[in-house]
Amino acid sequence: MKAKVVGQPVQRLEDLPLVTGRGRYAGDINFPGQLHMRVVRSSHAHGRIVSVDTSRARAAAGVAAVWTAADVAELRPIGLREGPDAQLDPYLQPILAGKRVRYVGEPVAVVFAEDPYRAEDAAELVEIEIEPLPPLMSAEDAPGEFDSERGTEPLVIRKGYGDVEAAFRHAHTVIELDLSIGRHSGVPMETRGAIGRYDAARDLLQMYGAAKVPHRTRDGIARVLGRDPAKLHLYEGHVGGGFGVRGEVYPEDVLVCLGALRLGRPVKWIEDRYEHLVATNHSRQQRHHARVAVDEQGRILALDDRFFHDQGAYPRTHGARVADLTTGMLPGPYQMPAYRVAAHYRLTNKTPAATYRSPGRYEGTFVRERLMDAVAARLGIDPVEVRRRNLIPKSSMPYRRELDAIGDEVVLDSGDYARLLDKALAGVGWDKLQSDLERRRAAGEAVGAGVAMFLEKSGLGPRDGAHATVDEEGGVEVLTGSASLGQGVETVMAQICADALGVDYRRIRVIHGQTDRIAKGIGAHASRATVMTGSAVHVAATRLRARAIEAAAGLMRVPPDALDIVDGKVVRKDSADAISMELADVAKSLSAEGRGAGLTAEGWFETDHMNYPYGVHIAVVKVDRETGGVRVERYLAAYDVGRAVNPMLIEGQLDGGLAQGLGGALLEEFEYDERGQPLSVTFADYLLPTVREMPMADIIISEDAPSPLNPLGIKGAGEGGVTAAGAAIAAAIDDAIGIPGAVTRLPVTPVRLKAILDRAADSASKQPPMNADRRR
Amino acid sequence: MEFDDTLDVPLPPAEAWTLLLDIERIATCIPGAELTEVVDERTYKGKVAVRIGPVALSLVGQARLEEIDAERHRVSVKAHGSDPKGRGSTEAMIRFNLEPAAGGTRVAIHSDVKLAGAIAQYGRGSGMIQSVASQLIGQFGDNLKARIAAGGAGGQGAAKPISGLTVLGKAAWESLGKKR
Amino acid sequence: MKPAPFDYHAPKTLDEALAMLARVAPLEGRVLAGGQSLVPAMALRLAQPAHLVDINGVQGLDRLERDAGDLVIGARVRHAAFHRRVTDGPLGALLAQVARHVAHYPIRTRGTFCGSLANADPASEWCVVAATLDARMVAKSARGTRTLSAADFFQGAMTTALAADELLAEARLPELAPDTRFGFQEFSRRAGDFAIAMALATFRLEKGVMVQARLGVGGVEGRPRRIPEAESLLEGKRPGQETFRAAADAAARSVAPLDDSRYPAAYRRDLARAMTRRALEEAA
Amino acid sequence: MKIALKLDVNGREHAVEVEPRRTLADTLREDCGQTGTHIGCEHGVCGACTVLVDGEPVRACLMFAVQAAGRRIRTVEGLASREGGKETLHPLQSAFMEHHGLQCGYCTPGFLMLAAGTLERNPDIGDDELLEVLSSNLCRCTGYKNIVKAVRAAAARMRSRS
Repeated sequence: MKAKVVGQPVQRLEDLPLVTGRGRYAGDINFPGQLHMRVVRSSHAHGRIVSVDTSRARAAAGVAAVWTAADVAELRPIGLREGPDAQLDPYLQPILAGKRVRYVGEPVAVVFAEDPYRAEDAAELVEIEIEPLPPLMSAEDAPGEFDSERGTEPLVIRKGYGDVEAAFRHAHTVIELDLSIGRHSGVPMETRGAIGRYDAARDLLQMYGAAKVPHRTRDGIARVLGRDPAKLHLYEGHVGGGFGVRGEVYPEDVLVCLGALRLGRPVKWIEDRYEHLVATNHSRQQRHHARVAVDEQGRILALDDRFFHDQGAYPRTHGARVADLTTGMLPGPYQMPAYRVAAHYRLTNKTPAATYRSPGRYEGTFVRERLMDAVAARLGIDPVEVRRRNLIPKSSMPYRRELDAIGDEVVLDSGDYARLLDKALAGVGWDKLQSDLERRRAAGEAVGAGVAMFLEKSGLGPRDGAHATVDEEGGVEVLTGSASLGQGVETVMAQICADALGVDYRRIRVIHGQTDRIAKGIGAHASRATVMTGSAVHVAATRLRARAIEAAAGLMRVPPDALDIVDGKVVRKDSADAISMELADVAKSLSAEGRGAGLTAEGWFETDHMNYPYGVHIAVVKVDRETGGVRVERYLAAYDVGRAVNPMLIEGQLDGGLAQGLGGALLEEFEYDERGQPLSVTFADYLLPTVREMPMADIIISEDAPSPLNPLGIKGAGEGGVTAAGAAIAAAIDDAIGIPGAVTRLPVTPVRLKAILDRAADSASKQPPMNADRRR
Repeated sequence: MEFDDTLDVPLPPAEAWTLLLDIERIATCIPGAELTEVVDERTYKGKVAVRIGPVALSLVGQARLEEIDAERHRVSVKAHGSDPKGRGSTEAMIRFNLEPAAGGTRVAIHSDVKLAGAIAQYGRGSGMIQSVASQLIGQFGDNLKARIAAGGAGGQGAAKPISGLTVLGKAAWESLGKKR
Repeated sequence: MKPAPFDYHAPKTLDEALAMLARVAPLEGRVLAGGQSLVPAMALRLAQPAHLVDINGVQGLDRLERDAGDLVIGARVRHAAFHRRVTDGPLGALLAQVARHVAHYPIRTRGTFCGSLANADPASEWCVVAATLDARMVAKSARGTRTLSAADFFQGAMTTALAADELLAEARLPELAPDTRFGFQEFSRRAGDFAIAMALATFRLEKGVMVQARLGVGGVEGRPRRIPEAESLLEGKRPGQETFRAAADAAARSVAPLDDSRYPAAYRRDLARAMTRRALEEAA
Repeated sequence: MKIALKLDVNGREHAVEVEPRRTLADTLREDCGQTGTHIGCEHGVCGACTVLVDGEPVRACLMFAVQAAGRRIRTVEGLASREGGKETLHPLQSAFMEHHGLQCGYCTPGFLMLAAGTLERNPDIGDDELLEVLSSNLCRCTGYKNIVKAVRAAAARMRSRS
């Protein structure tokens, strides 16, 4: 047998074009005669559209067309990805706003011109008169009016199990917290882009710039246009990062398609950074009122949470998925005898929100782990010990919760949570770390450490398929319905195929994101690609191997079980140097005999449950008491992925996720003024971490608990770097300033932290109010 | 955003009041302002040019005298304007309150300015906009004094954008200081 | 995010430049130097000048030399020029240290020292240097030449005494005595971000006490300035924690900070105190 | 009104006609066909459009094409050396591949040119100064760790060569 590449940190197949400037991103795609589209957006957060005057814009140089809502009246709004939803459909965003605007950045008109500069010139000439209405800027405020018939709370998600009331009645201690997670988002370095093109000869509509879920997006756009999906093809080129926000259906995707259809010329739209920050999905913002009941040992008896999910102005393609995932994943890796949650899904006059890497878990983990730290502080138990006492033991796996997440019953497939906690603590040298910090605090430094544990989910079913084919030159093509957002899908699929088939992974071409090549595909989201598509590739490649050996056995006149495939050659197991046959020749002979489709095989993988990777984050921070500044000195992320196909890529996923998690914990926030004007519309105001804000993190990739749900034991690795960053940083800051429970809101900006420190200083300087009362 | 400024007018309240309500004359004292049309005795159309560094805005719109309380020498002006180049719009409610003071009248000015569009969204802007607005008011006061001193001769600074050219920095910073 | 149209002028001599500026100034004409602040404002279409007079090709504006006790910095001298010490002695060292805080390397290779002064952003490091060291600004126009003190030059947030037809041709920084000590401290959210507060302190020691003490604060108010209330507490005193704290408190008391939702006045005041004390400690 | 000018991009002359307002970034991509230079923010913060002008890294979105006439412009397409049909990668390019210094690859050309402009000038750059330089550009995928590793490795290789 040849050394396996699955499990090896092999170099990526993707890289060469990307380091030599040969990438083909949406912005790099051009067609002769193309028009450039510019969207005219609302500058008011809430208001009635009085008039939209496009006459000056239409008269401007190089302008082909200007449309308003009236011109696209026949279009249906963009529907939810999972299909019609009686509760949310009445709230869907129109392609162009006609009567009301509900957030700054909402598309009101669209200009088509000869070049992007002229398009922007003309867009400035569109005069929109809006009668402002009072904006609703907080999901916690009493719901307001969405329209004359509807309020701004489309739904409340309620879940739970066990006798919560009894648990709280008999609790030794009850702890209640008010916690907020800020509004931030994926913000990939490449903004969105879409190029629509109509091939009248074949009545074929094409859109370039697809990402994430091209097949779903095709169906979504087809529904809006009332077009047969078979006559709409989407093409994914290189994609400059997605993180959940890119690749969903947005009004602009529909508009380039409609433009190409109506104007008979290709239409190109490239989002600019201002647009990206006000028009592409936001995420995360929630406010939780959470209570936990515990016994004297700090064991959780019940968790009761009521939270407000700030959805922004409209539901987007995910509907209520983020709020739902929050409710389904909140209990995390802990035993929780009773649980009750109510998620108030509310609309506000902000940019609409949807999924961002680790949706619902980043939020929920912050809430749950803040509660654990509070329990530890209240009962005077070590925070690590409190967690240990509540962890679900390995012996209870698989562990069923009377709960569902996005419609999938929560059954934790495998895990040894306590063991990973030990690995993480050993990884940072926890005991020595504690004594070092103690010494430094004694010397006046505000330094501290925090631990947070979390549960992730991946491999959402139900099924995915792949084709593997050996061509007559011996090249192997793996055809998938997956998508690449830069995470290394091609390399990972090639590795899996290489081992199953017996060829060098570098000879394998992986196709993804082309809706005209394969009928179905789940794309790449929710850490599904490696689990679902990877398993399908494994099945297809295994079948392909069997077919090749069977065919070769006939040709070589040896029994199949005497044969093996090594480095693309069919060889005899007993004497590898004896007669052998190139896969290319097997392929040739098959097609010569005209047998079937040549040397090819199809593989499908189905699963009825998600699987659950899990992790531990440990943060060490230093606080500047005078400025409220926070420096992350050290960070460790430990993650159990069941089986690591390419450890180098997984470490990269965790490092990258961590940067986003720390961004949301310390820097990134979409701010608004009281009128609903966004204040984070440039990269000077929306603060992404630079190398200077990032610690050189330690990563532990663990393979203790392979998933029993797929042949390779894989769990998705895309999100574990993000999930607990907010929670770990909050705990570390509390520890550094010596104020348990100080951090209740993310991000922890210098101004907010300084305010916390000042309040503490004040109350310390004042006499305790008790005495004051007695004197009266 | 809301902020307060004061300016001193070397006239007794009664006279200051009459002057203040003589919009066509007052307008010439507003830095960068130009009166383009008198709609009625309470409504006026015009434009104001404002510069913040490289950003030269011209806000076109109208101002209306909302409440005029001749007894207590109070007047409130409601104004709205927008930049023809689409960089934003503003709604403002400005209350003037005249009270006798040493050397004449002290005019307390309370401004409630609401901005929309690009000018409102520049994250670092609001602090700077407030300081420039106060510079405006400081300069308005100086123009007013100059005009009174000149016995009602044409005011300076009319239809000239506030900028490094025309702001008397010191006065502006005093008025900024008075805010706290 | 594409700039609005403008007419482009690239004069080769100073006289051509000033003549051109005189012509286009009334028509919303502006000087284009490094463009690292102007061009972003144009990309966002906040700034829409009708004419740009590009001075990058104008001879003689790249002067960077000592002249009559001053360091003369011409309008074309880039931030990056100060990475290396441009004069031996404390001034060169001070400028080299401050330069590392000015945005980022690829910005410093284009942006100019004089451009920062003319833009007068409250967060500009060079503006604090100019204000603290009492730089003199040489403004030229077709009408003639005038020299302005920093105190007169900086008038408010992004507001200077420069007329629209004037070019800041050069800035003159007085050389510092060889034994001058200095400290510069700044607080910003990320590496290279706009400073929320900065302090620059310089003094000499004579018989163990501080003399010619200067303290400048930037980012806090609309414009950078020296804080006499703090300087007077340093002059003639021995350097030490107590003195530095007193000076820092005085600085915090005497500033009238910018106030916005993101960084309230009280916070900027606290930062002014912290940066002042740290700058003094660094200098000592 | 368009202006005719000649741009020297990676040693090749490109004759273009552009409006004065056209940025160097757009001109390189749309008029010279060099799409390796990416546009990430167009206001000078992200650094995806970083190119070398006369050897110095600059933001191509903050320079107008008319200002680049007669200057030597180097983009990611010119980073590898070519002899005959053979392409030899720049040490930075190989190092980014070996150390997984890229994921989506969108910020990569900017980082490569930033680092090239810095290391070719000063391969002995101190680590703190190197981090300061690298903080000029934004990456959203890697968390920077592997970019730093790659640039350090390339620096070592370039030192040993020079």
